[in-house]
Amino acid sequence: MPGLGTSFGRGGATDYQQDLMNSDCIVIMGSNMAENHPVGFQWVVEARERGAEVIHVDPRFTRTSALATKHVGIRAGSDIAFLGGIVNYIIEHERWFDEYVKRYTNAPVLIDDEYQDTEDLEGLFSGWDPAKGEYDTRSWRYEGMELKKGKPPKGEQAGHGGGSTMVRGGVPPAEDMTLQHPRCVFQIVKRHFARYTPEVVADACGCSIADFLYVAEALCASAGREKTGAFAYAVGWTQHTVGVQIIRTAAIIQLLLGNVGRPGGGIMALRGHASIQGSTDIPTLYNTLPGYIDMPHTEDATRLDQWLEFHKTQAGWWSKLDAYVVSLLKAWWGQAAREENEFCFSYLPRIDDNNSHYWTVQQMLRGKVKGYFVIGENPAVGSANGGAQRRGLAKLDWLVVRDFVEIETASFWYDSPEVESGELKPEEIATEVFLLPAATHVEKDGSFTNTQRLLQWHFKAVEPKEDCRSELWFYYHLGRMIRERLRGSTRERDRPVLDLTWEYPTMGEHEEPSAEAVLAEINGSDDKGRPLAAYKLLQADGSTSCGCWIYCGVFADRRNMAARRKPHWQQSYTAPDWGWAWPANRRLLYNRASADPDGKPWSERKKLVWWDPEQEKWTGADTPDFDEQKPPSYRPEEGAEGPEAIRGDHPFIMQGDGLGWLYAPQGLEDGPLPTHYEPQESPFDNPLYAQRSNPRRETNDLPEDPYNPVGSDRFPYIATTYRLTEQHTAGGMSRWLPYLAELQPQMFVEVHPELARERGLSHGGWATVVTARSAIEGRVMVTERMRPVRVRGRLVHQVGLPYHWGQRGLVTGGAANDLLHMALDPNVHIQEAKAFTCDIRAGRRPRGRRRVEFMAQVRAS
Amino acid sequence: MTGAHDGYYGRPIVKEPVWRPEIPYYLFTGGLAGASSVLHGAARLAGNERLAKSALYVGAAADIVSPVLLISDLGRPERFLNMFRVFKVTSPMSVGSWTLGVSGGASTTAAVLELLGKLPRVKALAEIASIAAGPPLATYTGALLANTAIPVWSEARDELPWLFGASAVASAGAAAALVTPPGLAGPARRAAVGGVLAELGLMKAMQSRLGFVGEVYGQDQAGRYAKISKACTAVGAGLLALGGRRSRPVALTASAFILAGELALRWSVFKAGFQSARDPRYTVIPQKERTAVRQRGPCPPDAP
Amino acid sequence: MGLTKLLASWPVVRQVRTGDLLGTGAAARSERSRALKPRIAEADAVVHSVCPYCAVGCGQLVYVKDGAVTQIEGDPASPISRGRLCPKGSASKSLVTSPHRELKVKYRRPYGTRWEELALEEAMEMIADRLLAARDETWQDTTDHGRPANRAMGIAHLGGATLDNEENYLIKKLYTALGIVQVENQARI
Amino acid sequence: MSTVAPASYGAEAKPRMGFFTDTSVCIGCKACEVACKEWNLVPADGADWLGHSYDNTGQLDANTWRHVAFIEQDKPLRLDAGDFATADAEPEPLRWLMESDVCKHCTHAGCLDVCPTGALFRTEFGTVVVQEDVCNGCGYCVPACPFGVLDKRHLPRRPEDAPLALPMFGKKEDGRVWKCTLCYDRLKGGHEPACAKACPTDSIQFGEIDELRERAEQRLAKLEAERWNAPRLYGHDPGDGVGGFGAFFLLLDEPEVYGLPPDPVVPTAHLPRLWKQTALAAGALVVGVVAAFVGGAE
Repeated sequence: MPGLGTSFGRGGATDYQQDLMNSDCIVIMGSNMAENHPVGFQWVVEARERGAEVIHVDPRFTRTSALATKHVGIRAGSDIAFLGGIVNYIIEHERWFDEYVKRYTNAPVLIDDEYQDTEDLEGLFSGWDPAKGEYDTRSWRYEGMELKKGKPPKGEQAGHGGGSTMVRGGVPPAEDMTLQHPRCVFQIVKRHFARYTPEVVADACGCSIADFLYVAEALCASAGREKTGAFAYAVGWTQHTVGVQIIRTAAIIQLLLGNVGRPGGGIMALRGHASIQGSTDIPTLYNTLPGYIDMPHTEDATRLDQWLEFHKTQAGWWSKLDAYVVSLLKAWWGQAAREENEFCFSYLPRIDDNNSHYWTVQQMLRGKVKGYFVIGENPAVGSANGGAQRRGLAKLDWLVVRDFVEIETASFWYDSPEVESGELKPEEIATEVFLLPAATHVEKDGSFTNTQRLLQWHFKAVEPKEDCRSELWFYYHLGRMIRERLRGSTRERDRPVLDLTWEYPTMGEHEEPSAEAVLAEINGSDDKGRPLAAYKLLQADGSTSCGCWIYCGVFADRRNMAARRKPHWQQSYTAPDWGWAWPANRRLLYNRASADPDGKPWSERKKLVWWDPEQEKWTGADTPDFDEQKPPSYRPEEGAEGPEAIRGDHPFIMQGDGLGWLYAPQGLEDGPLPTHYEPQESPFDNPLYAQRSNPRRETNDLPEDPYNPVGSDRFPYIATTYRLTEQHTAGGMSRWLPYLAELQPQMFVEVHPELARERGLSHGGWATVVTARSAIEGRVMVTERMRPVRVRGRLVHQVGLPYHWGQRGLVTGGAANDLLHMALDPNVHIQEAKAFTCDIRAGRRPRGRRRVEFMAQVRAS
Repeated sequence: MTGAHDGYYGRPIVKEPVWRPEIPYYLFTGGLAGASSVLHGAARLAGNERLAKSALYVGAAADIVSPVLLISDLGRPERFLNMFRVFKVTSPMSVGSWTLGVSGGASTTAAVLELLGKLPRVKALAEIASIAAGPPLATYTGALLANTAIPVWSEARDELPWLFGASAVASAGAAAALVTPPGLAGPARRAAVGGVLAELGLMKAMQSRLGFVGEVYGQDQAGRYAKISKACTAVGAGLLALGGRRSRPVALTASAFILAGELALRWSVFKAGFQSARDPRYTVIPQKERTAVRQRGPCPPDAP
Repeated sequence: MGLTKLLASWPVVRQVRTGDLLGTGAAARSERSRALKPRIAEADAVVHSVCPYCAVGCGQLVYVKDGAVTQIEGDPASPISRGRLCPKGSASKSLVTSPHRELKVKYRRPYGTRWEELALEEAMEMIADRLLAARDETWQDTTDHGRPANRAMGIAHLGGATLDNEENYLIKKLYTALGIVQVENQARI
Repeated sequence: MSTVAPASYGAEAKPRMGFFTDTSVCIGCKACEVACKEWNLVPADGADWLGHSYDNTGQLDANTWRHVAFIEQDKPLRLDAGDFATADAEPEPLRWLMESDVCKHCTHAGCLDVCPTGALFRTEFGTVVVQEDVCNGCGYCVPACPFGVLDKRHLPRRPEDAPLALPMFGKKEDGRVWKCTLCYDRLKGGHEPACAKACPTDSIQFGEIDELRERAEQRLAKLEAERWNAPRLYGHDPGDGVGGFGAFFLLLDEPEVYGLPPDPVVPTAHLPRLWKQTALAAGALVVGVVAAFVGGAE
């Protein structure tokens, strides 16, 4: 996640769940942890029982709020205003951790004098190109930082500390350790957030000034040498047109308070799926290769050396990009990948700026997509604007769905709402549909990477029944069959397929490929085929291969480290011998920062990793996230390169300067600093700037995806979507299970008693929720837990929409995602599901043709 | 948010019984059987053979119907023998089952031998057994209902056995009067009328002592059955007292009224239990009062 | 069974003999209850697993008897979950043994109005053919601006967040070699 | 009246085991409900949306042996506004109580006392269990429970226990009574009950009753020191009307708010008196009938 990556150097959660127990103050925001991560939440409860402050900042009073020591209700979509206010509070009241900020962050760094802030440009940064609708980010650079020609890297890799920072010798060219220079990062940050006063925060977020001050003070009081505070977030932060920048704001707070890299500190990213972290590490994402390496862009250099020269950093671990890329190419094309053919670099296809999920849906609607594979997903009810999704599916030539049950994505052609209303007719839908039954986690070997970057192996317990197969089986055999078909082809485009290393041992009657063999390839090996123990051993000369450099070491000594199961009572509380965490089995990232610049623990209470002068190495309860032999006093020589260029007191070793970035000179599309912008759909103008919403947000002009007008009295309420403990995302793994289905058996809509009165809704009755996209129905849950907020002097109600249901399963109901639009965050192309506008009316939704007419009226009026 | 004593969304705290119509009918037939045995015994002693015979046959008939009703109410009828798996003094139903077993076996044997006129010794023994089992059989059902957590039943623990006993006598008397020539049915008539009078008094006493908890006897089905019961028994008893000796038809009508009234009484008490369980206030309020009293001073007499 | 034995097994008799006069204890206990064992004690194998729902990563123990899953519960040894599971994790056995699971390939032909049966092998062949056809049909050697593209834009993929790393690895590897770039998953959603 | 761990087990007797359910850490996730059903193969209970906050199960019954209650209240969770509030600040008057209810496994158990078949029995662990191979569905235990825990299962019989019923009484439904067994089979195997094992925040604690009681006292003291709003223990007192629960609770409001009886008393507490009345009534009946013969046959 670039919000974390640009700030610290890696996109993963900086922390591990158990460590929350060591925190003095936990702020859960953009997450409903008790409901969506109940077992992880035990560590929050542990902390509370040890006297920690547990604060839940959320538009709703949830089961998390019920357990917290403090709940603050804010307007959905006002997170940056709230967090920005805390940044301002910290600086205003001089509460930052001075030594940490001066030595471990880029606060002292001077920024180029071309840079102009939102303060100067009414909500825009310098470099905005209205014609292109994007920023030229060059003016955001460090002073004296030389620029490379061409397109600066974007997205994931840039968001993971890589990219074009040319900080020579690991030291920014110009710094002011007194933090007084008007162009130093600290002063820029101070000016940028100066207008986020408690009054402005209260007015923008709809919370009381007292509640805001409570949170700010709690965080400030839980910082310094003796104490730490932590943030925990989930998709309540990411699913906004400013999602990445919300996380950036929290990163700035944590850097100012000195909470990163220390026990009980950091930012805990809570992922919602068993391997969602893994599926970005080893990406099923268009814009990255394994290990957050950028996919080559059509406008990138075509030669490997040029491409590398542009993408690698001069200092820090991204300077070894050549070794990572070459080793990956060797893993994929083996013998065919040779020095003379640039290790088959040209085999890699090239991407555009955006080939993401929602872009693909638009291509589908335009009839440009022939075939679609949907594997363990249910976009028909799980993605934003379900109607557009289903219409897109109806324009495919063929669709392959692999799942446990017949989900809505497989059945759209005969039982979608569009078929019910007559807008789509089965006999007119050309899409050929294959529904293939999948194997469950107990019917196959493999590893999940959990929310704390921990790989855990699960073993096959039983054989899958009948036609049920693992994805490993499906893709291995699909690849095998395709290679057979292409055998003997001389076409250029087929070389990558034919040269691909695709020999995996298979076993059993189904010829299931060995997952462990795949893990070994991911881990990588030397030219003798011996597994590598660590990514620092990777070479750029083709003598090593590695399928995912950050996972290198998971199969050290031919041992499946992810399968380690040493009981926690037989090891230290960091539990290093349970599973394996990337990178290098580190549990708490940037843990060099748990010691002061001289390498001594900041305090006995918060010690984790420290420099041992006797042994002359870093030691402690966790694997040091630092060169073990590099003393705190180390200073790079003139012209030093790579890791050697990082100073002994710069803890963020993935960054080109080894520093935590309060200010991100590059890597982000929409600004070096977070700025409060209104959601795409909001009842209000921006309380802070003339610029209303994120200028860089991604919108589209599809007729299937209209937006509610800003401040429209036809859509006077704010809506937000969410999950419940008893169900799972779009329901494919819960709506068909009687024991779960009965616990939350129906779609319901949560409203405050006043809103119920306003709209004549009765508890237990029916309501129809309306946006320009769709209208869905649900039972009415009237509750004090949905508090209206007073924003800019106006009381506005918020409507709560769980999104688990659809047309199928043991329990059915309106699909909340049908209401969403597809305006996206520019850095990660994620939809804005957490803040949009709607109307709500008493009664059930119109059916059949009447639904079509109803929607026509809604859009016309 | 719900009111102070509505408990949890107004949901019941104690469960309604799962018993079906067989049970109120059994409460009636069981009482009839028990009291008839006693009537039969007394008639024998008094030398009123005709009355004794009728009472014996009535009792035996009721003794045969009763277990059939009970078994048919079981969730697992095929397991009815498990009733004799253990003997539990803490369970009125266990005690009752054994009693019914003895009484049923004895009275039917006696009745059959009476009909056949064979084995006088065995018959005498059987008669003694059934007569002995009669009184508990007629009253234990009151204990059975009172020994539950259902407020309107358990709070009436001092009245229910008496009420059911009186009702049993009234039923037995009326039934005997039905099948005995008026000239020989004097004791039966007196038993019936006496039973009715006692029962009406007990019912009044019970309701006034139950107070708030007893209000269910004035509501819904329990209330309707209570009214029917009062009317029928009063009319029946009146007729029987005034004209039962002179005219057979009057005796028949009167007895029928009384039997109907007794049946209605059992239904009223039965339904009252359901209504009492349904509304959490009947469970909560008395318990709150009890705790209040306890906080003020010494435990009330019948608290544990 | 002799009469005395039969009599001795009669709880009423046991009540007297064991002194459990109230008949609420040992005397009332049936033979089944006496011999009762937890079914996990009968398992042929206990397999280490990980919960497939959210990303907390709770450890699971999967109990197998005669090739079927008989119980799934938390693994006390896990430092993250300490043997605990949420309702979804606790329902994992139902997920695996559910009668609602699809066990056979379902096929819907273009403009079809019903599902049809299809052999898995045949489905695989058909999918491979269609993939290659669509790839050729929508192949781009270069972009409209003449930049190298080396890709097929007519095929897209969604999914991966509940899959194993090894599976995602093969997915990314195969698609990339085929020039398919529209590969996305839940992380985007 | 029954007592726990009867001597009848001799050497087989174990320390009394039970639950302490601490609602102050309950997150209302319902893992207990699901884990219980998965282990005990309890059938699903029907998917009705009740609108009782997040409670869609409603109550303990034959097919729900753990039930999580949800109560939304306009009262503060704690009596002060928190460590970082200004002096004059008031605590937020909104709290969401959650409580996982279960069979209380009473010391003096009404269900156990009244069961005529011995299907209900006191195990060697001091718990109260219905034996599915003995219960004949007489239903007496249902109204005999002061907590409304026991209930008859009206779902169809499973094929494996098809009726060998007398023809005239053939039944389609299961017809037996079911409730929490405190995972009797797991206890026999040395395992913790399924609900307690699953509970993510350890709101459901399993152990030896005496030890749990101590833990509960300490817990209550801590919450009182932290100025929680109205915490109290429920069912931990051996002096109460059922002799104390084998599964007791820490609540944050009056018991009835959670649908629990404020002062439960085992029905059989009154049995001696009740039997006396019954005997007297029986005697009076005899006297009355005999008296009816005074004055001859007419």
